[in-house]
Amino acid sequence: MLEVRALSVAYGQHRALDGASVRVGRAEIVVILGANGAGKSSLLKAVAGICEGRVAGEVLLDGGDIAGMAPHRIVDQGVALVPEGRGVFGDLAVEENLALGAYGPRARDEEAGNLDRVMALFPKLGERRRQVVRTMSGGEQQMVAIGRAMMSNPRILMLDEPVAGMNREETEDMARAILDVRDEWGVTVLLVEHDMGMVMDISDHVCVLNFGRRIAAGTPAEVRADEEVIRAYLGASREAA
Amino acid sequence: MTATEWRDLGLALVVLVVAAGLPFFGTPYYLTLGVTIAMYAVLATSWALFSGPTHYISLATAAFFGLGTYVTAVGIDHLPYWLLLPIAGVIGAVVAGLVGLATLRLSGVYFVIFTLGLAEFIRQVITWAQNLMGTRGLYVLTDLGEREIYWQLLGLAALVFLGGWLIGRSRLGFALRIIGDDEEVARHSGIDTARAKVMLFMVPGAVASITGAIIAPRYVYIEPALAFAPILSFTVVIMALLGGTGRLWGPLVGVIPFTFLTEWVARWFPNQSTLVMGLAFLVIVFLLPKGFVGLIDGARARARGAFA
Amino acid sequence: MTTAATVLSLRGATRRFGGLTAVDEIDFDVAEHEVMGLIGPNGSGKSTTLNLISGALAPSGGDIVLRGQSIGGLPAQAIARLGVARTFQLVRLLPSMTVLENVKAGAVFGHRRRWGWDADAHAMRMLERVGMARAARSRVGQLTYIDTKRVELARVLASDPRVLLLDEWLAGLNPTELQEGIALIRSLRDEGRTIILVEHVMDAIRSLCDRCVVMASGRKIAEGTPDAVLSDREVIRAYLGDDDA
Amino acid sequence: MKRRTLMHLAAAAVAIAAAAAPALAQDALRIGAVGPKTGPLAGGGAVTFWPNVQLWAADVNARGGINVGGTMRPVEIVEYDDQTNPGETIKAVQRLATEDQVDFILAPYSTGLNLAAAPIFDRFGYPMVTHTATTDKVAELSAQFPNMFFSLGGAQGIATGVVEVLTGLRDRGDIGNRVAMVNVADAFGIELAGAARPQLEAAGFEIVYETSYPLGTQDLSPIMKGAVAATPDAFVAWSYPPDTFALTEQAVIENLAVGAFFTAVGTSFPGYAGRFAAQAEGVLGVGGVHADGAAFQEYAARHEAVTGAKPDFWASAMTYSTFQVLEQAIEGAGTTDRAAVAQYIKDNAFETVIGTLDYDENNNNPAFWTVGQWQGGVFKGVASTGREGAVDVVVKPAWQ
Amino acid sequence: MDIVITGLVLGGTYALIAMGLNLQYGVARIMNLANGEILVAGAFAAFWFWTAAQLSPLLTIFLVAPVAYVVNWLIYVIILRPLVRRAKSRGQLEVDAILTTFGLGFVAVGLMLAVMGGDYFSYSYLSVPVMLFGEPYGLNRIVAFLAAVVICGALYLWLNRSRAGLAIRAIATAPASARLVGIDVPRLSARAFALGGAVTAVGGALISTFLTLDASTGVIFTLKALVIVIMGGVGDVRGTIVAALLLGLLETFVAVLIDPGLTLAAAYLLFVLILLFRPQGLFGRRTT
Repeated sequence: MLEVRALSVAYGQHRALDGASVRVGRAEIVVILGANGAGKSSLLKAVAGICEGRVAGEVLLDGGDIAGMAPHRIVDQGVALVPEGRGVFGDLAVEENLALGAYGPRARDEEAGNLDRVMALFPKLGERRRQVVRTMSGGEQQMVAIGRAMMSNPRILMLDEPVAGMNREETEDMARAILDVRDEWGVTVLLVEHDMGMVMDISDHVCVLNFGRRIAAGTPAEVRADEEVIRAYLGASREAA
Repeated sequence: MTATEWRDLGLALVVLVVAAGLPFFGTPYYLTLGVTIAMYAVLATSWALFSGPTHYISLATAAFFGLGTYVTAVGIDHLPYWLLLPIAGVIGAVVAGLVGLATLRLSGVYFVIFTLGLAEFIRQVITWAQNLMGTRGLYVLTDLGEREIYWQLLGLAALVFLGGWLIGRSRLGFALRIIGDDEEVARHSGIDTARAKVMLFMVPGAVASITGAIIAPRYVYIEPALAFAPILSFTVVIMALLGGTGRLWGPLVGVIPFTFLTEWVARWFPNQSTLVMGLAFLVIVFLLPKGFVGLIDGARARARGAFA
Repeated sequence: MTTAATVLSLRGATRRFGGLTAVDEIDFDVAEHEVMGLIGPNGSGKSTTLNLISGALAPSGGDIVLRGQSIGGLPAQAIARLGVARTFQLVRLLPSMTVLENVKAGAVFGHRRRWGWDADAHAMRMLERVGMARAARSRVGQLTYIDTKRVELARVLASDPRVLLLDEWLAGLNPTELQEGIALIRSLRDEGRTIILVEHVMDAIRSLCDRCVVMASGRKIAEGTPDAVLSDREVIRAYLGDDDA
Repeated sequence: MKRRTLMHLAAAAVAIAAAAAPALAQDALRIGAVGPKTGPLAGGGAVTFWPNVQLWAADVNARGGINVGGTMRPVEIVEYDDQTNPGETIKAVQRLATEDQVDFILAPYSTGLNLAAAPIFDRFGYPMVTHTATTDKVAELSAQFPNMFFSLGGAQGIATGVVEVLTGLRDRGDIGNRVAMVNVADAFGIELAGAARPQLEAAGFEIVYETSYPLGTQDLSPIMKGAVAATPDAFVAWSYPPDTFALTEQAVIENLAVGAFFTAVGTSFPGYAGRFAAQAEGVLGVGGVHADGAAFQEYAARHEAVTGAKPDFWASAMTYSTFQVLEQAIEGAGTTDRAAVAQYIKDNAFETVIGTLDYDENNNNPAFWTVGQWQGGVFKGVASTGREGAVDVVVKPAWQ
Repeated sequence: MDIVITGLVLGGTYALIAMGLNLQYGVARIMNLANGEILVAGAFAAFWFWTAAQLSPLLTIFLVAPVAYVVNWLIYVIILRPLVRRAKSRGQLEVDAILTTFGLGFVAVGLMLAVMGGDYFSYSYLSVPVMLFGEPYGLNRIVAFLAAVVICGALYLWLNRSRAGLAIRAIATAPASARLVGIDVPRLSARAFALGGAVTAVGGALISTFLTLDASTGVIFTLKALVIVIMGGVGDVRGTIVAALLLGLLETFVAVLIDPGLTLAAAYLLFVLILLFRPQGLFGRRTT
C-alpha cells in the first residue's frame, strides 16, 4: 500500500538517502534497520512531508503520489508519524494530545470510537487523562505519541525508534501494542528500530539500509542470516553465533 | 602583519585623514551630516562588535548614551571636560559589565526586551532622582561647536575601529567568532563563553556612554526624555543590520547610506517622513536580508565566478 | 598497558532526564594510551555518558575523575582546558571560518594554549596529520562529509588532549571512506593516544579498541576485550534480540 | 472631524505635488520651519505650532507678502519634521541654513529642541524668536546666543502668577491655605514645582500633599485619591497634555472638592473644553490670553477659518505673535540682513495678537500671561506679568 | 482595598494592551513592534465614531474587531509569511520580524498622521464615578476592566475548550509537532496573528475612553505590551493576565505607598528581576 521509489534526501553536500526503495503491504509491520546515519529517519520524514533537506523520488500511497504535499494534507491521507523524540505536546494534558490527534477531518467522525480503542491499547493513559505529558516518563510519553497518532485514524503508522531508552518490560509492552495496532486496527506499521530483539519479535518484513542505500530485505530470519547485515552490525570478524 | 593588513591600515588612515578634513572643505551642512554619520558609525560599529559575533540584539544603546550625556551634564560645572569622557566610558563599561553578568544567559528575544527595559529603568530612576533633588533640565553651555564634536567623534570612531581590529586579531576576537558560529563547540574548545561575552558587552557600553558625553554639548539642554529616547537604540540596530555585522566595516556601509536616505526622506517628504521611512525599511528588509555586506560579498563572489 | 596509570574514571556516574535515567551508575576506568570502545544499542546512554565526561551535561549523581581531579559538573570549557576534547555526533564545524581557522580554534583555546604563528603552524601540522593540509584555505561549506569529519578531528587533536572522545565519528561514511576513517583512528591509536570512542561500526571496534564497555538501557552490561564482549550472550541479546525467542 | 481628515489628506497631496513642482518665484521670502510632526511632542506641535505656521503664511501672502524695503515678497515655507529628536532638529536647521538657504527660520517647538538648535541659529546669525521655550537661564543663554529671544516667560514668573492667583482667592476668603501640588517628573514639571514650592510657602500656604509621577503614567487615580485624602483647598498640577486630561477626569470622578483647580499644559487647548464641557468651568491653567480683546478674537476666527481648528488659549497666540515679530522686524529693518533684523527686534516693540511684545536687555519678554481660567467656555487670562485684559478669577464651582 | 481595586483595574487595562501581542508572538512567532500602532488605530476608530456619530465605543469594537482582523491577516499573509518561509532559524525570523514590524509601525504612524493629523484625540465617555466599597472609580475604567475580563475569559475558554483553540495552543507549544497531527500551521498562524491584532485594536478602542492618545504614542504601548508578554511567559494567556495584573497592582502599590514617581521604575525593576530569576517568564517553559 505504501511504496517508496528511488527516494533521495540530501542536506547540503551530504546525501542522507540515496535512491532507496521500500514497499510496505497492507497490515504489515515493516522494519527499517540500519546504522546511525544510514538515512532511516530521513526516509520517514520525507514520507511525512516534514523533511528539511532536498527530497527527490516518489512516495506512492495506494498508488497516489503524496511526495511534496503539505504535511497536514499527508496526515489527512492517512499517514501518521511518531518522530524521533516523540513530538508530543509536552505542555498539554494527555487528553488534549489525543484530541489533537483527531484534528484532521479524516479523524473527526470516529474520534470517540478511536479514543476508546486507544484507551484499550494503552490503559495507562486512561488513568492519566489530565496529566501534563511533560511530567510523564519516557515510556508513557511514547504511549501518548502513538495514541495520538492512532487518533488520526491512519492507514499507515510510522514510528521512529519507539523503544529507544526503554527497559525490557517497557519494550515488551510496546511491542505488544504495535502488534495490536496491526492485528486489531488493521493498520500498516513502518518502523525504524535498533532493538533487534523487538524487531525479530514483531516484524513481518525487514529492510536494511546502509550508507543511504538498501542492502538487504526479507523476513527477519533471512535478514539476520544475511552476511552483509551481520557485518554491518557486529563486524566482519565475528563467526556466526 | 600581512601585506593586505598594511594596505587596509593605510587605507583606513587615508580615509581618516580625509574625513578629518571635512570641516575645512565641506559646507556646515555636510559637517552636520558628518557629525550624524560619525555618531552612528561609532555606535553601530561598537554595537556590532558585540552583537555581530554573539547574535544578541541589544537595545540598551540609549541607556548608555543617556548615561553619558548625564555625566557631561552633571560634571561640566565641576570637572574639566576632557576628564568627563573617560569617566563616562568607565561608568558605561561598569554598568554594561553588571548588566552583562546578570543577563547574558537570557536568550533571544528575552535579552532584547530586557535591554529595552533596562534603558527605560535607568531613565525612570534618573528622572525620579532629578525630581527628588529638584534639579531641572541640565544645561551644557560650552564653546564646543560642531567641528570640535565632529573631531572628537571621529577620534572615537578611529579608536573603535582600531579596537575592533585589535580585538579581531586577539584571542578574544577569535573566541567570539567561534562563539558566533557555534557556542557548543566554543565551550568544548575551552572558551569561557560567558566571560568573553561580558567583556565584549562592555565595549559598546563604554563607547555609547562616551558618545553621549561628547554629544551632550551639542544638545545644550539635557532632559531624560531626549537623552534616553529609545528610538536611538532602534536606529543603531537597524543601521548595523542594514550594513551587516559580519565585518568590522559592515555597520559603516549601513550608516552612510541610511543617513543619506533619512536625509533625503526628511527633505523631500517632511510630512510623510515616517511613512516613507517605514516603506524604505520594508524594502530594505526584503531586498537586503544580509545587509550591504552580503550584497558586496555576493557581487565579489559573482565577479570571481566570472573570472574563473 | 594494564600497568599504565588510570587517566579517567567514572564512579557511579548517573544522569536523569525527568523520569528517564539515561545513564545509571556507570563505573569504568580508562588507562593511559588505551583505546576504549563504548558500545551498545541506540538509546543505551553512550552519548549521554560521553556528554557527562565532556561537560556538555552535568551528572545527576556519581563522580568523574580525571587524573585524580574531580571534573563531574565542571563547565565544558574547564574540562576542555584540563585536556578532554571531543568530536560531536553530528559534525560541528565553524561555518564562517576556513578549514585552518577551524583547527586553530582547538589550538588556541584547548589544553595547551597557543597563539599567533605557533597556533597556525600547529593547526597546519594537525591538518597534515589528518590529510587535509591541501584544503587549509577552503571554506568548510565546500568539504565532503568525510573531510568535515577529518577537520573536526584535527581541531580536537590541535588542543593536545589527554583524553580524546570520539562520538560516532565513523557514522554515515560510505564503505571506502569508512576504511580511510578506521585507518586514521588506528594511526592515532598507534601514537599512543588515550581515546574513548562511541561507535556502532563493529569492524572498527574490533580493530581499534583495547577494551570495550557495553551499555544497554543506561547500565553497563559488559566490559572486556572486543572479542570477549561481542561474544557475550547478554550483549548479543541486546544487539540482535533473543536467539531462543 | 471629517473635514480635518480631508484637509490633512489634501495637505499631504499638496505637499507631494509641491515637492515635484518647480521652485516658487524668485522673489519669495523663504522661511524655514522645524518642529515635531512625530514623536512624543507631536501632539503639542500639532495643536500649537504647525497650524500657526500655516496661518501666518496664509495671512502674510493674503496681504501680498512682507514689505522688504519697498518690494512685497510673499513667503514660502520650507518645513521639516524633527521627530522630537534634538539630533534631527539640528540637522533640519542646518539643512535650512545651508542647503535651502532660507532667509529666516522660525524657532522650533519646545524648550529642549530650541536649545539644541540655538548654536546653529547663532552661527548663521538667524534671529531666533522662541515661542515655546521656558527657561530661568535667560541671562546666560542670551549672553551665549545674542540673537535668541524668549517670549513665553520663565518658571519663576509662571509660579509667581499661580501663587498670586491662589493668594487672591484666599484673601477673598474663597479658599483656605491647604494646597496639594503634583508634577510630571520631567524637566518642565520639576522646574515649576521647584519654583512654586518656596513661593507657596512664603505666601503662607501649607502644602498638604506633594508628589511627582513619571511621564506616561497610565493611571493617575492613586495620585488623585492621595490628593483627595489630604483635603486641600487648592490643587496645582504641573502637568503635560495627556496627564492634564487624565487628572481632570480623575478629579471629577473622585469629586475633588477644591476652590481652585490648576492644571498646566493642555488646559488651554480647545479640546479640553471640548472634552469636559461644563466641568471645565472655573478650571485654572497655565497661560491665558486676553480672550475678550479684539486682536485675539479676530486671530482665533482666522485660525479656525484657515486651519480648521481652534487655537489654544496660550501658546498658539504666542507662537503666532513671534512670527509677527519677525515679520514686522523684517519690514522695519527693510532688509533681509539677519543682523539688522535681530538688532531691530532688540530695539523695538511689536504689536501682535497678544498685545505689545517688547524684549528687555536680556532678550526676554517680561510681560507674559501666567494663569488663565475657563469662564463660560472661554479660557481667559487671569494673571500675567504686565499684560492687559486680565479678568477676575472666580472660585471653582463644584464638579457637575 | 481601594489599592487592590485600582491595581486590578489598571491590570485589566494592561491585559488589554498585551493580550493580542501574546497571541501574535506566542503562536505566529512574530514579535510585533507595530502592536502599539494597531492599538492607537483602534483608539482612533473609537474616537472618530464617537465624535462623528456619537457611536459608543462599546459598539465600535464590533466594527473595529473584524476590520482589524482582516487588516492583520493581510499583513501577515502579504508581508510576514515570506519572512517566515525564508527564515532558516528562529533567530533569523526574530531579527527579520523585529525589523519588518518596526518598519510597519513607521508606516502605520505615517498613515495615521496623514489621516488624522498629529493632534491629541481625547473624548469623554462614561467619565462618571461609580462607588465600590465606598470609593469612587471611573466608570469607563471599570467598563474597560470588565471588557478585559470578558475578552480574556472568552479567549481563555476558547483556547482551552474549543478544537481550534487547542490547535492554537499546540502550535504555541510545539509547532514542529503540530504539523504531524494534521494542523495547517501556516494558515492557523495567520489566523492567530489576525486575532491578536483584532484583540489589540479592541483594547485600543476601550482604553481610548480614558487615555489621551495621539498618532505617535503607539511605541509606549508596544513597550509595555512586550514587557508584560515576556514577563508572563510567551504563548500563555494565563501568564499575560497574571503579569498584567501584577504590574497594575505593583504600580498602584508603589504609587500609593511609596512614591508615584517610582511607578514605572518599579515596573521595570519587577520585569528585570523576574527575568533574572525566571528567564522564561512566570508561566513560560524553558525551551531546549
